[in-house]
Amino acid sequence: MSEAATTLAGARKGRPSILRRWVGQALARNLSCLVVPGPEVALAHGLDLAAADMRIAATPRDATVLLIVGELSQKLDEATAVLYAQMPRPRAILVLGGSAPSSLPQADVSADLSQTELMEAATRLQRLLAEDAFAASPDDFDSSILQAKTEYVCPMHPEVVEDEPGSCPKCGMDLVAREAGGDSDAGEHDHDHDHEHEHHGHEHDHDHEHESEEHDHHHAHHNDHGQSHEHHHDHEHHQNHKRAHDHEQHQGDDDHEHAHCHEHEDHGHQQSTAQEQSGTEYICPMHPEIRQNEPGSCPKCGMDLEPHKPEEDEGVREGVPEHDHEHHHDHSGHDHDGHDHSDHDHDSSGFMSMVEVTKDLPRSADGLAMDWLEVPFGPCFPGLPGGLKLTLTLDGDGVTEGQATSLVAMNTSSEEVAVETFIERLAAAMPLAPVSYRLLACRAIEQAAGLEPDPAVERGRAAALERERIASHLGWLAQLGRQLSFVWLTRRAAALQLETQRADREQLVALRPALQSLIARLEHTPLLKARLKGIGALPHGSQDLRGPVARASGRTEDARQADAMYRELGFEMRAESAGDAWARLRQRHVEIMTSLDLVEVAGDPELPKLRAIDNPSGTGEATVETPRGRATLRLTQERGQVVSVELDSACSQHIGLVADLVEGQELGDALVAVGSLDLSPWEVTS
Amino acid sequence: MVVQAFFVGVFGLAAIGFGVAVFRTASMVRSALALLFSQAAVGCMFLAMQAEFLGVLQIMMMATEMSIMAIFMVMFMMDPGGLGGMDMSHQKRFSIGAGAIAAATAISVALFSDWGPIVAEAPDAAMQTRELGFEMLGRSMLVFETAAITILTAMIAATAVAIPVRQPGVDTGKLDKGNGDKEQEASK
Amino acid sequence: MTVALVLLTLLVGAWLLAVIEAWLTTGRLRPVAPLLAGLSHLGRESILARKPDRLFFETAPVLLLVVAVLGAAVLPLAPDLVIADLATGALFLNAVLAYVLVSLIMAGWGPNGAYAMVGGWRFLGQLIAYSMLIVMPITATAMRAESLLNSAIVESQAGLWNIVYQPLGFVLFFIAAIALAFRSPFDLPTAPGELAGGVDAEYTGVRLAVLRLARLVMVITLSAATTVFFLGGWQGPLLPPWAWSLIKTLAVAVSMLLVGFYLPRIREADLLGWCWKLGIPLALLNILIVGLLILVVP
Amino acid sequence: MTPVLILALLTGAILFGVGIYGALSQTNLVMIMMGVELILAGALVNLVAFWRFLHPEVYAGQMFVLVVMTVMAVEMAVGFGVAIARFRAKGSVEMEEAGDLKG
Repeated sequence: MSEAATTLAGARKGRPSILRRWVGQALARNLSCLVVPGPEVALAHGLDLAAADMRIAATPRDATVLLIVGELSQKLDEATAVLYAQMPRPRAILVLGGSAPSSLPQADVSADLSQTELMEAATRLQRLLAEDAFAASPDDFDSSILQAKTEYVCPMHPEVVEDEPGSCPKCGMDLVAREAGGDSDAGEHDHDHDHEHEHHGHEHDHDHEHESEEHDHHHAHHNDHGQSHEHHHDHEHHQNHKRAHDHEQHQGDDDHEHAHCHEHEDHGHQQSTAQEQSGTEYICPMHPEIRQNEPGSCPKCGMDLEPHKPEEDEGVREGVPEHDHEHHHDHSGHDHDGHDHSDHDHDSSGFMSMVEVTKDLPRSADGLAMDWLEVPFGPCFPGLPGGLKLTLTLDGDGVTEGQATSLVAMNTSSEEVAVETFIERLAAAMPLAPVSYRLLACRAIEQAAGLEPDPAVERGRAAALERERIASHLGWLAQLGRQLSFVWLTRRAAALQLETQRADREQLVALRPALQSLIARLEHTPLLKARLKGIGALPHGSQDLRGPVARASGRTEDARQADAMYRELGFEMRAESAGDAWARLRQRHVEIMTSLDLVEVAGDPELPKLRAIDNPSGTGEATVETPRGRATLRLTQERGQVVSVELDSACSQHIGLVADLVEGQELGDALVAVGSLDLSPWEVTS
Repeated sequence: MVVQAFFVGVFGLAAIGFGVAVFRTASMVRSALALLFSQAAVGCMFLAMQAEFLGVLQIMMMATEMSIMAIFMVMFMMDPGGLGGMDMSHQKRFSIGAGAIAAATAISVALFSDWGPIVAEAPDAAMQTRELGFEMLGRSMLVFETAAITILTAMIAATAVAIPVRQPGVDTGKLDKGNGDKEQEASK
Repeated sequence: MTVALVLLTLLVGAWLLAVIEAWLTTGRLRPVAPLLAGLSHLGRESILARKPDRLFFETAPVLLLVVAVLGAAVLPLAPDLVIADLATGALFLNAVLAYVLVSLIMAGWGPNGAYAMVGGWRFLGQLIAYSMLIVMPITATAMRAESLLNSAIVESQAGLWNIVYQPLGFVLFFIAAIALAFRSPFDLPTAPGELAGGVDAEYTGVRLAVLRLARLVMVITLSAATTVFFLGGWQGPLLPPWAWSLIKTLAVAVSMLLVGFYLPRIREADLLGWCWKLGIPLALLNILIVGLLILVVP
Repeated sequence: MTPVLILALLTGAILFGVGIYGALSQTNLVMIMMGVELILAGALVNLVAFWRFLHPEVYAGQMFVLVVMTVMAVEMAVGFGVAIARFRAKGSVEMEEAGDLKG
């Protein structure tokens, strides 16, 4: 059902000419794809992009084709629109097995999810690019998601924010337009993509954004780390804390600030009120550290001290607020107010104290206060599973804190569906482990119906599950290769994964030497051990670890141990003990071989199918050791309809570990640590 | 001679231009790189004055040195991007005066001194490199060794000063090694 | 004429390298692939990042290309096939290569993006790791030749190539050269899996094409340098000198690619630690051994 | 009297003046170091010019240049060492705030 549009929505403006025709042909023969949600999903669907002559691009900037695999969740759909906007024209959209995302233009080519369809679609796409890469008047892509809200602020009074142009009620100045970058709605979209700069035609003058960001984070974070103040600062600066908090409060009025500020605003407020009671004080205009309760002259320069009411002190002296309201994100695109404000500040003090700007900053691992930068990684980041969005606060190359969220989390609050549909839906919702969840659903439904397990069926199912485990671990290896630019590993593991997915027992047994040599080679690859050893060790006493992650830290956590069928097959659990990324790699190696042994004993894999049920009502619970760990499904069905579902999966537990794993690590190590968990954002339940 | 005068003049102007740009731009990275290009232009002046070894050495050393300068600028400035448009200077009038007087004095010395006879021909580059080597490891051995020891001491001292008292830092060590790095190059 | 020949060599080398690189990653040997890739870059929009430092953003790729070409200018491909055989040629190469860092800092700061900026500054740390391992082995080869002339260094290897005379130096230089060209496993500033392209991340269209070309030419220049300093340059039996230079250069370039193909990216902390704790002592040892050999063996 | 020598000396003098201005007018320690680097660059230009045009046969002149380059490197190392230590202790490398250095 491969179908192609007649013109290319993402054509580049330009009258067709011979030269442009050549370029189009070059583009067609050099398809670089940005895969959404990610290359690992395409692989799990059995798609071999290399065979279709497509290259996987690391960034949207380098991609010609936006390749969408399967249905996208609402959030991922919006993130994809931003990615699409970042791709340089000419660009094309190829949708495989799903409806075209609503926020994008219509797909240029769409096809089913299969290798043959992919090949055919690629050919169509090539023809389309070769002929229509340039158009005299291409469509604009201007999705509502990309629309930054424009708002109007007073250059002097940051708290004055209006939706319409006009003049400031306080000072009467004309309001200046700016993008509502930090606005909660727009801000969220902006964070959803992995580049800060979507391109929709804004070219502003200059280079100053880094700086802004830094100041933002100074303020966004200093309360989190408030306890460190005493360590690093003399008490003579004590009163100054209050000022910074004042800014924060002040900033709170302004709706352009960071979520972090909101969280900690109250805290800051309390501290400041405690200190505000001191009343009027006298400070030296040149030496901000000189403060007295009574008038006099400065002991350092002899100037007369000026009266100074803390309530009125909006931190003007420090010259800080202008930075605060002016940037926040890369998106608040204007610097005018910043300049205006700083002029204003210079008039009053002439000097901006670095001590005051830096004193409340949290310190890096080496004790220096550094620029903090909140950077989104994902949801389509080359080194992370697609659909997983990691927000890291970077301090140079180090991560100070981070958190992971899934944009493709499964929603279990379902309406009533027929049992058959439910099984299909659950399997489709978990593209990285469809067989495991199909099996889980079948078992739960059968149990609800009161069916006893049938050893013959269970054998085939166990073989299918183990085959999927091998494929899934190989997919993880390919992902590791992508993360570490280990091209050989990516190619080899991906090729083996594709072979494993559809293999029967004979073929799997035939793959044994190939798998063994892959594993032996990996364990002796120079640099790999150094790269993984000691990385991603979990804090002691981490609760609820499952699957390979648990077993790699020496826990005997495996649902297969309790399974009579596995006992019959001679299953024996083996575990590593170090609990770091290297142990996880070795654990997965061990499991690949164990699973291969199990398939060899169990026979041909059979896709789990629901057995005939005579009693279609009741409550059932089943547990399956999925490739990523134990998953438990509890469901209630009435007359062949599933009415309520409760899913407890490994990834829902593991995603919570990310914050601990990344904190204080170098960026590369943090990403390796997150990768070593083998998170599948699809299996996170919301 | 005319060609030489032309190149010395052009690179001299470039050195001065970039040198002034250092203090006129608000962006710290631009400032550090302007200094780099100023120093590189000085290196090119050396080349124009047929001091090939020194010129190449200057060009090489300054690249690393000023890049490290750039990262320190970004680290230690409140406003590395220059967004705030803040003025990071003081006693401006006095400084301009001092600079002008210093330059004027030096210029008048340059113009009104009798520099004696000018040597038209310089030894060729290969000869120079060779002779400099003999100078360095012969007559000026002591100077050379003293410079090396000074650098080593400075490296150790700077690192010792920079290392935090409580927990040894990762970044700090890295950056100080950077300085050491250049110094070893210099000592060669 | 010489200039044209050297440029042609660089371009042909870059093209061959791109073909082999594409072969390794996709498994297809397609000689036209790099040309198609180049053409398609030219046809695509060249997007300017938002609020860039435009001067740096535009200059960086060009500077990288200029650096790579200037480096090649002092390397003799045959006895008389060299653009400028400077009396301080070996030092000049070092000087030019130091500007790779400048280019990357510009490329990192220019586009005003977090990934690019982290990538650019990362390379500063990387330089601090590798730079001594570029300088010190070259010093040892110059010691043997008793000259900084690159052609003299080649001629000094007439009896015995430096790869045999000072194998330690060769290994260190080879590794440092990969790090200098920031190719896998030292691709920290670009790191697709960690920084989504890092300094590359914001470049598109023509600018990206220049950047990619510069990176390929850089590999060729460094391979040619390895050839000159350690593999006896143009020397070899039967074939004409330029052919030997070309063969050796390409062989070194391909082995640089292969190293990256079979290795995962190194950790920056490990790189710094190993270079300073292991590499530099070894490089000093190499200089010592070479010094002793020169004194002992006439 | 050769114009090239004078040209070089003039350049050196102006670089020196710009450096003095920078070192005196800047408030940030790192910027002050930049000024000092420019002063030293001016000195270097003079040294090379003297060597080249007055005594090209005396290599101690070149040696002198090397020593000044060493001084530049030492200045950088010590300067950054002090900057880090100061930033760690006080949170600032602004000279306006280095009041504790006053007598």
